[in-house]
Amino acid sequence: MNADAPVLECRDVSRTFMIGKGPFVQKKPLRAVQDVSLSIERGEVLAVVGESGCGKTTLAKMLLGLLPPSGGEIFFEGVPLSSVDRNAVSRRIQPVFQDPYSSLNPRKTLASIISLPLDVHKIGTPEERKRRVEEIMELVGLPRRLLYSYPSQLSGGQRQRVAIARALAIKPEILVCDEPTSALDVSVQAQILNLLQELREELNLTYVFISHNLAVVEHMSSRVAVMYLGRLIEFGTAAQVFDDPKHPYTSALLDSVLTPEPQYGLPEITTMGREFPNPLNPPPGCAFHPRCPKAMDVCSQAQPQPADENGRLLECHLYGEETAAA
Amino acid sequence: MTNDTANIPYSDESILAVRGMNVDIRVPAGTLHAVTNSAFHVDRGETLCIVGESGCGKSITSLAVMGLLPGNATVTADVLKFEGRDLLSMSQKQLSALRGNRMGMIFQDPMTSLNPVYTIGNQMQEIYVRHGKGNAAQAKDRAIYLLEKVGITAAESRLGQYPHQLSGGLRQRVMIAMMLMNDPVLIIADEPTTALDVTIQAQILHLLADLQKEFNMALILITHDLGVVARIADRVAVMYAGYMVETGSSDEVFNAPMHPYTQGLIDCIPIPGKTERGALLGSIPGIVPALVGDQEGCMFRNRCDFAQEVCGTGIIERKALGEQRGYRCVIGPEQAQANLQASRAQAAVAAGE
Amino acid sequence: MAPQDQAASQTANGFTAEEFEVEAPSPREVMRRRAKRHFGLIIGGSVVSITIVCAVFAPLIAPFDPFEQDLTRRLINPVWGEGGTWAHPLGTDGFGRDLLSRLIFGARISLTIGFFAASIAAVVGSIIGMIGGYFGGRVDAVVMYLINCKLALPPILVALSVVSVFGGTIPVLIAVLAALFWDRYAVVTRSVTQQIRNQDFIAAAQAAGCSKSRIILSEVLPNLTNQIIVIASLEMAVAILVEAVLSFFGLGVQPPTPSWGLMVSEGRDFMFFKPYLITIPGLAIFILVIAINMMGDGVRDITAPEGRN
Amino acid sequence: MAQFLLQRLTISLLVAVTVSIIGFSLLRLSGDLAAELAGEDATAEEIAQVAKSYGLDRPFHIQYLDWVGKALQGDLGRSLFTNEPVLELITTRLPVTVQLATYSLILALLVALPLGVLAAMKQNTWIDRLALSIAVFGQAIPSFWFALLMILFFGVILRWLPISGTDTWRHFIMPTITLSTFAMPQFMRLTRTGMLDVLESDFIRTARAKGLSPMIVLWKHALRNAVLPVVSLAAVAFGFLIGGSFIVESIFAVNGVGFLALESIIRQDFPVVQSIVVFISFVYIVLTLLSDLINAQLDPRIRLN
Repeated sequence: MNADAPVLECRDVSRTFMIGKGPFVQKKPLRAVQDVSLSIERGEVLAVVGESGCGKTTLAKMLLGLLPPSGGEIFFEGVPLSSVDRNAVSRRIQPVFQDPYSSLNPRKTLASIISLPLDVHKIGTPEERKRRVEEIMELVGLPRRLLYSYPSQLSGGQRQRVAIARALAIKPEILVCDEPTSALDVSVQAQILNLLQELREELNLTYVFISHNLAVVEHMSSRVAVMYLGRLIEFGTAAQVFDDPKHPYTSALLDSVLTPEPQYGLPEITTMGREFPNPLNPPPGCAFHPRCPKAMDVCSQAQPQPADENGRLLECHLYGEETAAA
Repeated sequence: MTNDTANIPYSDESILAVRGMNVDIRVPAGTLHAVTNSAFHVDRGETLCIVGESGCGKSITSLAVMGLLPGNATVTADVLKFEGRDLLSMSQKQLSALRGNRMGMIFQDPMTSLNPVYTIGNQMQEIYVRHGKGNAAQAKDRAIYLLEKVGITAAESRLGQYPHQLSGGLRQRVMIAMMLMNDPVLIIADEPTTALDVTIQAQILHLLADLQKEFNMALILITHDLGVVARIADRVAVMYAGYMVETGSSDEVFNAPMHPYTQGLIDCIPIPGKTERGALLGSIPGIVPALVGDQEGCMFRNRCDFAQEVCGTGIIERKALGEQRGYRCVIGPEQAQANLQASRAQAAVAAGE
Repeated sequence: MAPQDQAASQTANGFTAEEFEVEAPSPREVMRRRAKRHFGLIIGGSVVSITIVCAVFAPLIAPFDPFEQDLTRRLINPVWGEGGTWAHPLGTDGFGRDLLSRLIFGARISLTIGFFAASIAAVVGSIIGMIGGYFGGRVDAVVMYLINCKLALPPILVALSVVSVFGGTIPVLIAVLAALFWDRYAVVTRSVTQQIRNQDFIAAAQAAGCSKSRIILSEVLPNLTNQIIVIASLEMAVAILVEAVLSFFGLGVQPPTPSWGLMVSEGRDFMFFKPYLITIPGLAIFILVIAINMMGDGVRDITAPEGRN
Repeated sequence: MAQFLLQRLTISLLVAVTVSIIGFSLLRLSGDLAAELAGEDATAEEIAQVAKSYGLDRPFHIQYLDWVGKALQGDLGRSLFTNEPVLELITTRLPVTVQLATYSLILALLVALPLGVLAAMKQNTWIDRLALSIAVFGQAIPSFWFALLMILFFGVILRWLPISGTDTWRHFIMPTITLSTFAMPQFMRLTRTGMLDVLESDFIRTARAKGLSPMIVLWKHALRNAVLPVVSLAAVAFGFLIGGSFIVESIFAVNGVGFLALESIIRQDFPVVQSIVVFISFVYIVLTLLSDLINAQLDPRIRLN
């Protein structure tokens, strides 16, 4: 393994699903993720944002090795993920899911939920595993007394702590957090976000943080990848993206964040009024053009190519060679 | 129970006035006090937001007003008046003549709130004809007019479509248009944008605000999202564990919150440009208490940084600060503001480290 | 590491012990509490337990040999009828055999056939259903096709035909009934597995490196056991009924074995003047089947997530 | 919709072929057919001759195709017992079975639908408990025993009803009641749970928030969604009723297909048995196809996707 390589890297990763049931229905391709290239450096928090249906959860599944890409390749420390043993991947990359109700098996005790990864990889003796479970429970703020409780006895926030404990049990390096707080109440969301921040510093973790909540993303992330209809349309540091959004979609997303500041009132979002397009039948050219306030003729004709704009990646006809040439 | 909400003034013009409302629900384990001593009112052209976390009783409050609670719930109130008429003394028949007619309600999940086996047109016409506003043809014209109003293109062809053929955002627009069919004076929207994407959320809220102005309605918006509340509300009521712990105008509540719960809740939310990136957020420890059984003292005391011995006994009186401004806590207003400044300063220091 | 640990957990939550108190009872505790208040479960369970005891200890309990004919003691009325005697509390049949003893031994047939048929069907049906539900796609299409074929065949007619060919021995009856009743397990386990399959805890198990068989056995199956038990009890009742039907038509258990269905059939010749010969064994089937049904409904109620009681 | 139809048709065809193969093998399971045809004291030579003349010496699949070919032309073979054409045997006895099954289905639905709806609306009251008790009762009672008890009570003790035959409508009362107790509990339970689910759904809350009268909420908005699964079951149940009618037919001496099936099984008259089994399976397959179509008609989510 190459120590200098990014800990995770996607090169032109695509994933297409064929939609349609039965032998007589013509299947349509759903391009959930298209040509996504991004890298994740050790110790950073990479956020992936976008509306529902933009492909962020599919990307997460591919990063976890649960879903093979249908095009391109994911590299883990410079080695193709497809060549790495499934078990080796699972020891180093672990997930935290959105819904703490569906992510814990209702028929199992916390002890057996948290120790599942240890059991699968046969790490340590049963006593050592139990000790590890207790240790990790304390780390995420769960009292030892709950060891033999069931998920149904816990609140949403407590369950999410269990999910985090399970992910951390085998000491992974990367956590892929897919909307880890969107099912939680605001006060509990803050508890979990703080816990994630502290664990990252303490255990030197790398996060892939997927969310639709831009306020949370801005708070948590060091770099941000914005996705729209399967494509990566803007990718840069949090400062670049949030302080000076370039892509019209990123601006629109930032405009629609509602913070508890009564002086601002409701944002005017005019062209975004169009509905999110059907992913089975995406618009031609740039998929965002029907909703884009700055759409030009070229936008409906040609797919913009990714361009480097002062160290950030942008996929928009407003930037890159075309405009540079004009 | 002594009632300290009876003296909060409201005008005779108020569309909806509620004072001292309790909702108790019989559950196997006992009685669940879902709403206790609740008081609010809303006038024409005014937006009241009821905000709180899950299980705080905000949805129960709205269902109680609509008369849509299940049979195991009991509503009592000193005042529960809609357009000056007492709702509690009305029969189910009289109530259902008001519902969908003078008051409309919009629900959280547009995917399941429309009947899947009937067309949009059928469901929109039905509410019009049922309340005797006209015949089917007139209902159709009105439906087309309203669908256009809520920003739906090709309105006439939409009437023949079924709910599953529309996206979530469109369905919520249909729902809004449907509830406007009979020119209601009050719209209650229960988490109308929670199930939608952020960009769609902003549009729907805009639409609601615009329509409210145009039709001069009263709007009660129920949500857990403080961002939504801050941007759309005229007045705010913060609920916790069945109690309205703080009320006031949007500016008052967000700029000078008094109740430790409100203060904590606002500090939980990262604000781009204000909250330092990567710093720890303010947080409220612990979880919401169970509401089954007898209650005493402040329901928030177990999670409160400023809890004292007096918080555990008796009824916590509402402190009135103005005509509509008030909060339910033993801490006085000066001390409350001082506490807020101190905890924010402390957070700033922690972030600076 | 240790001091850091402590600091972290303090700032992370700052919880006092009291806030993490688990007030909710564990699922098992909830089940136990509901079971204690569930009238149907208690009654049904008691009747089934008594029947099991009768079946197991039949030779000790039964006053007479169920096969012993005594033509001098034919058609004695039950104790409440004319000429009834405590020697034969339920009377005797056309061959002078003690009805009570035959009833007690007959419980063995009903329970054995019902239990084994339902259990074998449960194993086969659940495996088929879980495989279809978990793997989906073509595998599921095959499973659905199998279920459809099974549903299209008229069950009791096929059972009658097969039994008439192979003869009414107990192993044949069990095999035939199991082959006829696996489909309901398959339908239910398939649809529940489909739901479970999309839950995040399955994805978490995959991400932890679990193999497919481990996921099915240790993540999916525990969520199905309650449903399988409920169906099994209902199917056991159905199997007992079908066995009675087969025996009634002379195609099930062969005489002189004491099967309840066969006893009704034998009593049919005398039913107009000795109605007890059909009412008593029929009632035995009816009560046992009702009790098993009540027990099954009870298990469903006490294990239902929200609790219907 | 056309795709949906095509898909269902293909599955039905596949199932039909499989079922016919199973039905055909039933005949072969019964032992050496040639020996049986040739008579009890036939020599091996005679048996071989019979086998040859009936084509029984050919490979299994050829025999099957031959059988299918003939069946498609209406030739289902002859009864081993009476030597009558099987098709004729079935068609002359079918009407009375269909009549009985139809009456029973109607009776079961008439009792189960209102009871199920009522039980769901009055959940956990005495009506609900009564409905559930009736369902448990119907599920648990052995139908042959129930039939005998009715004969004993209404036919012999009270002498209200004739105990056998099909001459008048009064002859159908007891058979219909017996047969419908078999189907009723399923309808009742399905209506009840369907109704309970629907009554808790968001769109019912919407309908109430629109101020619609309880009757419209129930009849227009709830019932149509709740009966969708009942429609499927009704088709399936009709097939089951025809297949299960032999118990009732044999006890009440109703000379229908079920009785014929039972007689033939007992006489080991397998050409007849096999034809009836395959016939009833086909009825079932056609009915499920029909119920899918009705469901698609009632539910736009199926029709328009």
